[in-house]
Amino acid sequence: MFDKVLIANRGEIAVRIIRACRELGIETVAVFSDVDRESLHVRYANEAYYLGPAPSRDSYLRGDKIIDIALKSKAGAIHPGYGFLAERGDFAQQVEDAGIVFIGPRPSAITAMGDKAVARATVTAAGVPVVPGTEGEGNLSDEEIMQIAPKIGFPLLVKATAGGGGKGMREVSDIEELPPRLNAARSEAEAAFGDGNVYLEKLLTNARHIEFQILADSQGNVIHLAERECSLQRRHQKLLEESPSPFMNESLREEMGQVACKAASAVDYLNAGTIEFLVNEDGKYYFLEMNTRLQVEHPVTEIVTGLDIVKEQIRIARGRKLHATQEDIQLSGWAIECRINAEDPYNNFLPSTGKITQSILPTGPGVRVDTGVYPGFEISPYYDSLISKLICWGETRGEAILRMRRALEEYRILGVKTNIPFHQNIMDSHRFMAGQYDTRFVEERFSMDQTSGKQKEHAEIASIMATVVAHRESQRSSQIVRKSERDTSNWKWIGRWERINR
Amino acid sequence: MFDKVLIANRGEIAVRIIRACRELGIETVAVFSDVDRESLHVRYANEAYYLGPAPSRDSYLRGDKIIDIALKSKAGAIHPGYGFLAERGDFAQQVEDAGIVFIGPRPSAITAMGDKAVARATVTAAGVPVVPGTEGEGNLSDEEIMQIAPKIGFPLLVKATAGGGGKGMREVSDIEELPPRLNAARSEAEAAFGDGNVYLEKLLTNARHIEFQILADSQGNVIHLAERECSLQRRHQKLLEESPSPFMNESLREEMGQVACKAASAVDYLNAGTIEFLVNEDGKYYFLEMNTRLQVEHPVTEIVTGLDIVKEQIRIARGRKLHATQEDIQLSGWAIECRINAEDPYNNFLPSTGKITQSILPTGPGVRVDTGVYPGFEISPYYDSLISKLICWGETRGEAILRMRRALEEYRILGVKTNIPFHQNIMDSHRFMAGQYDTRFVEERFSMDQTSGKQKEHAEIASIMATVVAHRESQRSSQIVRKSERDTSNWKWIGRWERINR
Amino acid sequence: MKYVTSTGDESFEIEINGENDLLVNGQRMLIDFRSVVGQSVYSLIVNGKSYEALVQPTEEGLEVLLHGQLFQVSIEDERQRRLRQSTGSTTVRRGEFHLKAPMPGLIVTVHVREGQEVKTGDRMIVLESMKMQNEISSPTDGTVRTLRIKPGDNVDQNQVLLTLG
Amino acid sequence: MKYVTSTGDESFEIEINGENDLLVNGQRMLIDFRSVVGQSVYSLIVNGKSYEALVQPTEEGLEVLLHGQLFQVSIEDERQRRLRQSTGSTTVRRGEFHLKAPMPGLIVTVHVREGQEVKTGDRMIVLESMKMQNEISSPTDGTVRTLRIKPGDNVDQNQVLLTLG
Repeated sequence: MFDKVLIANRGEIAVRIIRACRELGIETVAVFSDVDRESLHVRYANEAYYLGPAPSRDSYLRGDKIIDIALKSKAGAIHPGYGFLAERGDFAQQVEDAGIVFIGPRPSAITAMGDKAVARATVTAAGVPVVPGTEGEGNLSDEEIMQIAPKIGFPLLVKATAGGGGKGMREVSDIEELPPRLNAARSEAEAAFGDGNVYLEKLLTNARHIEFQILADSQGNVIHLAERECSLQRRHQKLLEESPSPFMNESLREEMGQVACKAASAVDYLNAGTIEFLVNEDGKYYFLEMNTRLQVEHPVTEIVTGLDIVKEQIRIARGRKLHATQEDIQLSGWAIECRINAEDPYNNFLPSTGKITQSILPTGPGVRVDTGVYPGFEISPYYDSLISKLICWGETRGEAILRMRRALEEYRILGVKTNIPFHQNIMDSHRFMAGQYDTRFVEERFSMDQTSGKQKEHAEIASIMATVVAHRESQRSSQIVRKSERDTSNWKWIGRWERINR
Repeated sequence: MFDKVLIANRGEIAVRIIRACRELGIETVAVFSDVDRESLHVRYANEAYYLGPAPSRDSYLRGDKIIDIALKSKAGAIHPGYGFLAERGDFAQQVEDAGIVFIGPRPSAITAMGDKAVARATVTAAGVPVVPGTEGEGNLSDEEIMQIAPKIGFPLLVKATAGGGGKGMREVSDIEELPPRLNAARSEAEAAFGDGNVYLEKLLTNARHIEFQILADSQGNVIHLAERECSLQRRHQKLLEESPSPFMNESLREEMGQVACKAASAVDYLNAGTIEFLVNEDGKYYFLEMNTRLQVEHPVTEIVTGLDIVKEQIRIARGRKLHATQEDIQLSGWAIECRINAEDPYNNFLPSTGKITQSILPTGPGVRVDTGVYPGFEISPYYDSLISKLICWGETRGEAILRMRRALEEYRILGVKTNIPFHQNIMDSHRFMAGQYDTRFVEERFSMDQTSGKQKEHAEIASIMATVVAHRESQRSSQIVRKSERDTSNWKWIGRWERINR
Repeated sequence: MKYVTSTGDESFEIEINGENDLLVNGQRMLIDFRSVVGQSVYSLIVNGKSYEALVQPTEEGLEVLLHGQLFQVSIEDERQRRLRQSTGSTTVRRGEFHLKAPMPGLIVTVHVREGQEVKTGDRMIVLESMKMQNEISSPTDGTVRTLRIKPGDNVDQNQVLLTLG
Repeated sequence: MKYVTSTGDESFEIEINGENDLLVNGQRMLIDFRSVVGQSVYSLIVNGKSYEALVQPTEEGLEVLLHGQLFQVSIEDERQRRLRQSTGSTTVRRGEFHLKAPMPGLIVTVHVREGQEVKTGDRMIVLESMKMQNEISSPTDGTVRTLRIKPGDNVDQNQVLLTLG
């Protein structure tokens, strides 16, 4: 049985896994690229080894180097986190071949679920409903696709077979649009995954994205930890998750949970995984895909079930029996997670890079923060823009929302732009409060310019603060520069102030 | 019913109360002294008013000013927090006379429990066992005390009737010691509380300090939220608390819980309060005192019961019925709190003042931090040295300890000395891990110089790090100062480096 | 010193008479205003109300982030105002605008060509960074004067991508 | 540069040959060492092991706080060592020691008088601050030369309380 784990990842998830290992008394090995020497995962691990240059393909995707480091450092297991090598069946196989435990599913299950078309065919065979589309037909030509599309019906989605994170994905609203979108999807998929194969999927409108957390041990026990509501997305990127879902009821939960366990069993699943469904307004649900790894949003499930999913992963990988049965899983209260990204919600969610000069975390009752950054840390353009995950618990959904509101208001990150104001606006949205939202909510029915009763009062306060800042800065700079006259251009004056204050 | 609350306090507890109000949609009013304008409680509140100069007697103890501000700002209630005015029956009465709700017990209960002698007499009458001593006899002369002492037996404690926080308290091991100690206790009590009255109490050896959290509503319902173990003290100051107590069993909990409720009922108690007991090795317990306010260590109870005690306080003050019955209170897992103080555990726990230049909080699963400070905040000598409370939850006591260990290791506070290393040593102590400790443990059987297997390896690493730092600094300073020769005195050289780096 | 400060549809006359003494639209306000984290976080107490906001300079003026709302604030002092009124111009002349890369990355697509007229919000460039395709839109109406990049280029942060005139 | 570094009972010969290249008791070590929070927090990676510690100067040398253990480290370079060996002295001469107030507060008790001999750890002064009575002990053996305070005095941080010789 292993007592040292190499974490083949970076950022908040590497820190999360290191924490779980520490709390189990297991030694940890970090790996790092050129820009991550000072990252928290390197600082918190017992050992740390250099991987390569910043780009992922030269560092965190170098499975060969990572396996070498594991062997050299005598790590008995590798935890892949999410992203990077987490869903690469070939990597999992190489890890096993090197005599190292892969903390995740068997390579065969990763491969089966990794090919979207194979995954759909597999679960269909197991009797699990899937979104109508070209399931299991793989590698279709453009001609075949043009023929099949009208049978599925519009609107539909062209999706990359090897895809993920919205890449190689296009929406098509009628047959005219299909050829150019198909083309775009194929070339994006080719560029991103080296595989231009795509498939079609019916686009469900007013649908919710609901997923079930699965745990499976090596003794064949499979349980689910209920659902996560992930409909709050922008361009197929999740921004906020909650557990339970405001849409769910007990009987649907039980039914979908059983279906999720069945889907996992269909590929002889081991360790933690997630079955994603689309659910329409009538409660009809369709299998979307299986994520054969730890999810970003796992903390909301941890908080309402009381289980530590990463510790469970490690216990399972050590050959232990699940320490909870399905009957033991009881949901307590409500948890919401906001993904805090380095991006500007007022400017098309453009990513923001730079040094975090200050970070004051919200704390207190019911608040959890998972992060890999600290003041002085540089957000680089090489990896994703996730700064932290802010998770709030409440006895009720209402309490969780109110707590999230106060936590967002307390959170201060300086040096980069963040999407905290976006989440603040979501928490104030009446539709969100009522639980009335679907996967199109952010793009179609939400705006950052919502007017509230406080708007006018706040406009006055903002004006006063800006004016006093400008006044004091102009006085200070005139004292420093000893110019008899101020520049007449506002723009230049601000420019000068910026220079002075740099 | 009030919808605005004035918080007559500062620091972490003021922030804690503001958070509870926010999460209930209640407006908050902060008050602040000269040195607290930039404190978190001022920043987080909706309104903030200046009280006076830094010393407590000119600011946070100015009940008259605080009531004026409450009236002016139309706050319908005052929450006193702990310390300052929290246990002053006269203040609570003045608040009520001004037509403002006091979020706490009735003035009569505060007064009854505030006089230690009256408190002991009251609970004795209700059939609750008290530590043998001069209960209820009040205002004894030195002669009377000299006569009674041998009947109680040595060792014993001389305690100030109006006391708290270890002031006006002296241990006496035989009759010879009594006169000088009595004298010292009286003069300290006179200086601290303006009341030189003292009483005697038997000193229980190998005793644990265990307290029960009480909630009582205005409809006469009284429940307890189980116990907190508070034996880890230094000079009668609590340093670490846990819930449940490793010493407790279910039947003793039930019995002591009922006794605690009875003690509270004896003074017609309202709102949150705590009954403190001493428990000896045989499980015999004695009433020590009642704290008629929120305790510093309330979070451990919140975490294992799932109740938000501050919100409960506010609900009770609004006239609501308790929203849990005794049967609803189920303990889940284990919680430990470490008080992080600005004091030097390597130098007699001497308080440390100064600006906090950096603060990197431990986060992640099962970790809660309650604090009132942030980077840039100045720890002043005017108030207590509590920087924050670090609370960890685990499914078991073992998991909570392991989590606390990793959280303490992650915590970075720069600019002042802290007692984090003390807590790290406690977490590594075999006696603590085994739950074998009493109120004398820290003073009598614990040392900061414990040797561990890692000691030798760490000595080498520490030497390497220090040498490289010194080498680089000496190179850097020789470049800057361009001196051909280094000073021969190590001390001066470090002094120069300090000046350069200031 | 007198200022006219506007944000959105709102406009305020703000007169500053000493550190803490203001006239806002003729009404006197005593303020307690300071930077609290030593950077761009400011705390304001006025009439007992406590506010905290991020105040930062932009190329247009100042932006204030207050309770999750972003206010673009422009400020004119008396002298600037007289100048503008006497010359009769209603907007400040802007001259050329250099569109800079907000972060390092790879140019994926360029939607505009030199000489093309663009309106505020028009898509101009797709920049790949942080595993995302990021659309950069025109911040203003104008004409593309110089185009300094092409698809496939790697750009540094703040590198000028094109110039609008 | 060669150093002899000691902490507690342990002593190490450390030779620094360039930024990252050490000989520790004759054994070569390649290190990756840097300050990580821009202050006194340092991260060391050596032979793959990752350590983080607080390293701060004291009046005696340096102190290192590593995994909850505090190490008082004293460092001598070759030149200092030769000097010490040639003069035959085994301890560095200390001269006078000024005991300073670690924080502002009120002097409650003074346990010593001028001319009195004290040993390390002897109680000297009780200073009230932060609601606590704080005992200040002698950091060294010596004689009280000058006593600069009396009970009832308010003192500032770093104010000299007495001088030991």
